[in-house]
Order: sequence, then C-alpha cells, then structure tokens
Amino acid sequence: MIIIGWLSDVCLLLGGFLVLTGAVGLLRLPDFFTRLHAASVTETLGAVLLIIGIMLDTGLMLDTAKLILLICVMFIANPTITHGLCRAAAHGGIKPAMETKSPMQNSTPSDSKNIYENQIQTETGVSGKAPK
Amino acid sequence: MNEILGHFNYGIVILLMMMGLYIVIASSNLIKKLIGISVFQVSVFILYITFGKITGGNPPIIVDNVDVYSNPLPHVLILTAIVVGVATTSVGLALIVRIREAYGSTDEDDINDIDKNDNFYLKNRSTT
Amino acid sequence: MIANLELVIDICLLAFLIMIVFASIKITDLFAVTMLFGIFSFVSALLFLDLDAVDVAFTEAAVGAGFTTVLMLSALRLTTRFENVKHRHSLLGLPIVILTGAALLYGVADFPNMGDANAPIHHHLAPDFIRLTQQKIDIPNIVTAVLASFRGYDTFGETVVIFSAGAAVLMLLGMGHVERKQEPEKNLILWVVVKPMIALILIFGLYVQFHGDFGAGGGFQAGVIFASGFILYSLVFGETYARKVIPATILPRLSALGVLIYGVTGLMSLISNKPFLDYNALSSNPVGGQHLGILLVEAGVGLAVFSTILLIYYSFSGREVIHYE
Amino acid sequence: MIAAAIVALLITLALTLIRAFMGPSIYDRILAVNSFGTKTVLFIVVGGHALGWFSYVDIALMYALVNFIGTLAVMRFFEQYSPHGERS
Repeated sequence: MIIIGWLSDVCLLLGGFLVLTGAVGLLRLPDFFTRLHAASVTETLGAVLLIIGIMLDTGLMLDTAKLILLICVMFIANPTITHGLCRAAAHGGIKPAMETKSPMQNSTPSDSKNIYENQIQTETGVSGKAPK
Repeated sequence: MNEILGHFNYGIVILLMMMGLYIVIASSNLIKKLIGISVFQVSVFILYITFGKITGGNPPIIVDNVDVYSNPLPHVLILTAIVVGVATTSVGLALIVRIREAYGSTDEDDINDIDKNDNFYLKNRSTT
Repeated sequence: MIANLELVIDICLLAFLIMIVFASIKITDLFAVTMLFGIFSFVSALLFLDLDAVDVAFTEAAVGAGFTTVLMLSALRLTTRFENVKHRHSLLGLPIVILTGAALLYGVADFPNMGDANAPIHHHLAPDFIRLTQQKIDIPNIVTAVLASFRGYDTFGETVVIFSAGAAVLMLLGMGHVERKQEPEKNLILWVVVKPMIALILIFGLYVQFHGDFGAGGGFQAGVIFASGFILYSLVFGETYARKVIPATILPRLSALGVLIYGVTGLMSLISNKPFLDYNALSSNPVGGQHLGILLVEAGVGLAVFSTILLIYYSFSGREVIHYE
Repeated sequence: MIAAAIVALLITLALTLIRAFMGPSIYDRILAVNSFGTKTVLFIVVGGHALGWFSYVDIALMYALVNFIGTLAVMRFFEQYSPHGERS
C-alpha cells in the first residue's frame, strides 16, 4: 500500500514537471515547429503520468475504467492534432527559423534571424511580437 | 480581509461585465460586439453561481453522509440560460451573415454610411 | 486546507478570465478572438466546477467551448476576418463603462459574503427543493429533479425557445447547397483516428442522456454532445457524406418531435385530472411516475437540442461565401 | 504531492495563456489553445481528485472530446478560409 502511495507521488511529480517543462518550451522556443515539438511530446507523456498518478491514488473502482478511457483518448487525440497542425502550418507557408541553405552548410545566426523576421512580417493582423 | 475575499468574486464579475460592455460599445465590428455580449452573459452566469455556493458545501447531488448542499436553484436557471444563450447567439450570427451579404461589410460604421448614401425610404420621404 | 485550495483556484481562474478578455479587446484578428473566447468558456466552466455547479460546468463546456466556437468560426468563414481598428469609439465607451461599473460596485457592497450559509438565498425554496427531491422524486441529482419536474414549465419554455431559434436560423440562412462546396482534403491519419472517436462520442452522449438522473448530465448536454459527433464527421469527411448520414430535411421534423414529446408528456397528466406536467399521473406509483416523466422529458429535450444544433450547423456551413471586391 | 501538481498545472495554464496572447502566427495560437485545453483536462482530473468534485472523470472526458473537436474545427475552417482570408 505504501509503495503504491510512493509510486503515485512520483508519477504526479514527474507529470507535473513534464507539463511545466512543455509550457516553458512553448513560451521560449524560437519558432512554431519547435514550440509544437515542445508542447506535444512532453504534454502527451506528462498527461499520462498525471492520470496514472491519480489512478493509483483512487484505487480500483468504476472511475479507473473511465480514466483508462481518458488516457486512450488523450494518447490518440494529442498526436493527431499535432500532426494536423504541423501539416496545416507547412501548407500555410510557415518556415522553420533555423532553415539551412543546404544539408551540408549551416546557416549563420544572422541569416536565421532574417528569415524569422520575414515570416513575422508576412503574417498580417497579428498584434504579438517575436520572443527575444 | 475576510470582507475583501468574500466580495472578491463580485468585484471581478463586475470588471468582466464592464469589459464585455466596453467591447460592445467601443468596437464597431458586429461579430466582436456579439463576442462582447457573450462575455457579459458569462459574467452574469458566474455571478449567479457565486450566489449559490456555500463554503464547505457539496454539489447538489444526493450522496450518503452529506448534509450541506450548495443551492441547486441558480444551477438550474443558468443551465437553461446557457443553452438559450447559444440559441440567441446563433440567431445573431445568422443575422450578421445576412447583413454581410446585403452590405458587403460587417462594420457598423460602414453600414451606416451605405445607408445614408442610398436609402430608398429616406429619398422617397424627402420627395413627397 | 481544502477550502484554501478552492479559494486559490478560484482567484487564479478569475485572473485568467480577466487576462483573456483584456487580450481579446486588444487583438483585431477575429479568428484569434474567437479562439480566445473558446478558452474563456473553458476557464469559466472550470470556475463553475470549483463553485460546486457540476451540471452547469458540463453544459458550459459542451455548449460554450464546443459548439459556440464552431458556430462563430463558420460564421467568420462567411464574413470578414479582421476588425477595422479605425472605427473604434474608445472615448465614448470608457466613461460609460467606468460610471456603470462604479454604480454596480456600490450596489454589490451590501451583498453577503461569498459562501455564507446564512445568506437569504439559501433560506427560501432551496431547502424545500432538496427535501422534496429526496421524498417525492427519489433521484440523486437535485438539479435534474428541479429542472425536469419542479420547474418543468420553465424547461418546456426553454425547449420551445431553442426550437424557434432553429426555425429562425433556417428562415434566415436556409439549408444550403452542398454540391458546390469545397470538400476537405483526404487525410488518412485523421480518417483512421476520427472513426472510433465518433463512436466514442455517440456512446458518451447516450451515457450522459441516461445517466443524468444519477450524475452530472441530462438532455441539454447529451443533445449537444450527440450533435458534436456528427459535426466532427462533417468536418473530417466533408459535408456531402455527413448529409447522407443525416439528411438535413429530417432535422426540423426531429426538432419538432422533441418538443412534441415534451408537450405530450405534459398533456398525459391532464387526462387523469392532474395539472399540466404533473408526472405523478403517469404511473400508479407516484415515484415511478416521476421517474418515467423525467426520462420522457429529458428524451424530448435531448432530441430537440440535438436536431436544432445540427440544423444550425448545417445552415451555416452549407452557405456559399459571397466575395466582394 | 497533489497540491504541488495543482500548482504546477496552474503555472502551466498561465504560461500557455501568454503564448496564446502573443501569437505571433495564427498557428501558434491554435497550438496554445489546444494545449490549454489538454491542461484543463489534467487540471480537472488532479483538482477533482484533490477537492472531491462530483463525477469529475465524466467532465474531464467530455473536455477532452470537446477540445479535440474544437481544434479540428479551427484547423478546418482556417484551411477553408485562408485563400481569400488576407483581404481585410
């Protein structure tokens, strides 16, 4: 019993940490695709860990089945949305910030900055600004 | 301190309500006005639900060993109000779509200008 | 400790609400504002949960965050996306808003504290409802009991309002033409994922419909969830297929049928010389009659809400976009 | 531990909200809104367990479904809209 309690605590802490990391990544990373990566990957694992932590804490009852269903839904829905969003953004003309000119040659930092600023300017009607 | 925390929700609700009202007055776009009205509406819902809350109370679903339930009456009123709210919002949006098709704009000022320039009824009234 | 946690969550959520509305005043892209409004509904539903209103949170999440967002987006497709910033009357708005707010704040000062068990609202009607639900209706969910039985007249009125809103939208926009519409591109991953998801949504809708007596839920929520399943189908597979699954022409009839089920349930009690919508007459056992009546009434509400919501969605999404130069 | 998870989730919600306000592109906003929805579901599960909200799992399940539908709808309508969407 005590071991299950410990396990639940560990799951909750780890899940909370992962979700928090994902949010920091969502806020700090330079362009859309990296943000997508940060949000989706950590979120899927963090969500599952948090829910498993709660499941271990409640014990076996009807809610456990529903929580397993919830894990299934989130485990399927999150990657699907990520895929669709990535595809839509690629079609919609969003370019990665660190685009290389050729596979062999890395772009200089100033280049990537220019590309990024161009991308910001093409988006009209947006009141936000690029993070530093 | 207790007094401030007890009235905190009411104050925020009024702030939200006034922000909704501000959107309705300040923006001339009809869809944004509708969003302002919806914000106003939701803040009224929050006000009602705040009235129904009892500290340490339980949701109004009867369970063994529980005596204190929060007030169910505001919940019922707001439940139906939400669904009616979405019905009226949809009628408003349908009207806006028709206005856009007739005038080519969803901006209130533009629509007023078009109305002033060629209003059939106004012209008729001035000639007779 | 638990009460403190509730208070902390309450304050944080209210702060989120203020932030969201403030941002949506500033942003001129109506697409973004609509999405922020979706978040607004989500957060307010969380707040309702925190304030013990389980059923209201359920409804607000299904209706406000789900359907209203879809509806506003489909209306934006037919109108313009950006707000004209030059046409803002900020100077007119600010003093009016500040004056009204000050007057309301003055009025609020007399209110009892939040969560005060001795407030006048908790002494009239509410204790009776809680007691009578246990005695006469015998279902756990007091909100459903009050909604469907004690205040059945009200709910009948609401159902008629929803029906007439559907009729008004139908008159304003019509059913729409499907064949000329742009269909979504084929996306295999979405197709595979969405099929079981739709099944899950429909089953969940049925669960909410029939579990409404025991937990959160009921006809209003179930109708919206059920309609969301079909809206999802139409979003992913295209309107043409969706209209083959549920033809648009039967929706107004289903909607009227829902209202009719409610009304006839009420009329049944008139036959045995009881008042309108008195379910005790439906069965020899009064409690059994109440159960049967609530079941029928919720079914009527669910049917009416489902078909009206889907009808409104079809009307908006089936309409052709007119381009102005 | 549950209190810690709740606090972490509240901070996460705030950070996601900031990204939704900043943009800069519409896709960033869609991402932030979707991610906000997911975190709301987690918040309901964790908070509901800690505070004993009634039938919180049903509500969390419905939030997850609504979030999925809403995000798909946003993507679909934006895709339909964008060819002529840049006219103001």
